[in-house]
Amino acid sequence: MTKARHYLSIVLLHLRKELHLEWRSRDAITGMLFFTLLIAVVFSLAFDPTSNPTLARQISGGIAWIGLLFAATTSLNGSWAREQRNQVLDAHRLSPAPPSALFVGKALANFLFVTLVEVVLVPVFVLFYNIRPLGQASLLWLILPLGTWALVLNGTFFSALSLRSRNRDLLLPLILFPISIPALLAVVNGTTSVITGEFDPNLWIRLLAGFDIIFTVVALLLFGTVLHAE
Amino acid sequence: MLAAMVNAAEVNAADVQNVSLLYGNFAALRRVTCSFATGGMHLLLGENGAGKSTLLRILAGLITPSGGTVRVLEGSPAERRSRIAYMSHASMLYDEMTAMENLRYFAQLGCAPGTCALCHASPEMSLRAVGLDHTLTRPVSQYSQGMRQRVSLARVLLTDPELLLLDEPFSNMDGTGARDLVALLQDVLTWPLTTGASTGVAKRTIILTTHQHDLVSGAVDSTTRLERGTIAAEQSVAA
Amino acid sequence: MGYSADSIRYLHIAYTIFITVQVAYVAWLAARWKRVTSAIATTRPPGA
Amino acid sequence: MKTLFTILAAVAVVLLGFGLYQAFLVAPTEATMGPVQRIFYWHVPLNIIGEITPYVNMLASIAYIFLRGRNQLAARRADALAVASAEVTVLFVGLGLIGGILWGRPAWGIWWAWDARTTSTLLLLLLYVSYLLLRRFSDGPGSRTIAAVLSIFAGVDVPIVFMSIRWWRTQHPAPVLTGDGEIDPVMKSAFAWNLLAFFIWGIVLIWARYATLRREQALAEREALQLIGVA
Repeated sequence: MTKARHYLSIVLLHLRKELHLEWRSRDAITGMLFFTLLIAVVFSLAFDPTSNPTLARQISGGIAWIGLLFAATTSLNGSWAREQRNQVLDAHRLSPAPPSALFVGKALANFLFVTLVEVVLVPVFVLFYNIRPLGQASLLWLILPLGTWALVLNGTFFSALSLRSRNRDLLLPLILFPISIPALLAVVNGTTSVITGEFDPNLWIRLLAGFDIIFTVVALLLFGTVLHAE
Repeated sequence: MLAAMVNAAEVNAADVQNVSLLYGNFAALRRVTCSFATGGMHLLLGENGAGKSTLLRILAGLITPSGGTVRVLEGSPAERRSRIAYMSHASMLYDEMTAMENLRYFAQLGCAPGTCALCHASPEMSLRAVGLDHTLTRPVSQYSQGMRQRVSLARVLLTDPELLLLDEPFSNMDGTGARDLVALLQDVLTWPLTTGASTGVAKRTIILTTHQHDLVSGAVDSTTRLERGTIAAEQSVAA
Repeated sequence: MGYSADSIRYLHIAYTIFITVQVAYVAWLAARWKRVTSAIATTRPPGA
Repeated sequence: MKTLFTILAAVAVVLLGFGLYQAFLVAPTEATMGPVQRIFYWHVPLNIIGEITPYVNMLASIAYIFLRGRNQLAARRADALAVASAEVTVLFVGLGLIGGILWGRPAWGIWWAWDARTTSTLLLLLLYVSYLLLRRFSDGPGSRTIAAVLSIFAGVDVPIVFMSIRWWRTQHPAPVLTGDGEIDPVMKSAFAWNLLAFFIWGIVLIWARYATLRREQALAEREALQLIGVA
């Protein structure tokens, strides 16, 4: 019991520190937000959603998530670069605190950042693409967090994995995208089904939940190995 | 009981046997064998690239050697993690936070389950010990090099370690600052141990590397010289 | 038979690729094996 | 061991030749698709073996992570096996995909249909290409461990990929690509011969690559010993 409490307190400690550092610079959130906005604008220029409302409905979910995925990849590397500057990572490796707590704290922080970006983004997409969801909009409360966690979980893990390699900015998308494709497929289809109302999103929600659970467990089990791989 | 104490006194703080470390086609350490007695200050000397920092990092458990065995405080570096502290030439601090914020964070990280109450007081104490004001509100990035070095040392002292591994603690410091720090380290050696001392005779040990060895020459108990990844000379100074 | 000429052409292309790529992989493996074997022969064994 | 390898390699080559003979001269021409259907005799075994080797890679990686602190020699063996099986996966699945593309064009008029099987196979290929890329991009002491971790993620991902792609394709109408029907028993036996041939051929390739990697590791070890002045 005290062990679980201690673990939780360490996770919160890391989370607080991440939020604190992000609050000082606000690099990640501003970067991600602007990046995704740009993607939305560029795609609406390419597809002209006003004259193709059906098409806009079908592709806006995909565009939003792909934009988020790209934006997250660019900022996730930064979240570990922070630990590498001044070799703070060594201090973490030397501390007796459980290594996976560091991972969970960071993943939770990134989850909050991406969620914040989404909160700003949803009205923007509604505006730009003239979207009125035809499906059950309340399901988005399930799809968005599940999808965000899938994205952030693997992103945080693999950016830690590629920390010590050459070309790490290139490597992260190369290993993150193939692994995350089932989650991306599920979240895009789930979102699209809510917007178009054409099919049932339940299957996709279940897939997302399964993906989240499986990969959270694997990441927790293996993070210590990654942190101490030297 | 007596026998146990005698044994404990004979055990070295760190034993390195036949340790090698390879990076690709470069050997940072070649079959290094040396030991550091428990208690006192031990100096590692050598040119740049001789392997001093690498040896310290191996003792800290940050690098697993390619071959050979390392025993620290009668265990593997990973097992003794909570009783060792390591200070590198990088500050190991978050630039965006103040000294106190950094230290509080690391103090809580170092807490064992259920003992957190003990740690909360120490950040101020260790900052004061290194001669810094704990009410400073500037982020660490705006400190001078020397000040950052002190905060870095304060971070090391936080966990009340038995074995201190210090990599160039006096670099970027002026003469008086460095001399103060040497005096502080000598003082630290006399501090009573409150944690991890199971035998009752455990003493603190400091292993450090420095270029300004004339600064510490009066204070050290032994000197080990590394040359191109091997031990060139080992001598202990009779007290 | 009324099959398109494409049908046979693509069949031949496919098997040409199958065989060429695998032969190339084997050749690459063999070259690697030879290189490492000759390199081992020129370095002294440990302890010698 | 060496003679066993030679025998196995000879058997594999003979079987491959026999399989080709079966595929081209014994099996009858398929009625609707014509001669191009004969791609099937290599295309399918390549894919089937290519879907087994990822698990060899994953098990070897788990073994590596488990062994690396305990038994250096066994750990290095596991690591070599992991790399060998990942490479053979990429080789076989890649060839299988090329075969599929060349089959699709004359049979259905399109190079690439995003149907369940091709899509999931493509993703499988991408996963193991990314594994090999990680190995190429990272060197240094931790690179093997890191690659092993990625391999476990990939291995866990493979069934999820297959499942999700199947669901994806059942929701979206896809062209019906495979017709049901009686398969000629001669075709069946020709296919079985080829499957056996590729099973053994896969073992031979992994073995050969493994042996090469072990020698390269041994060479690196000798050079290392010379560096630290033992030899």
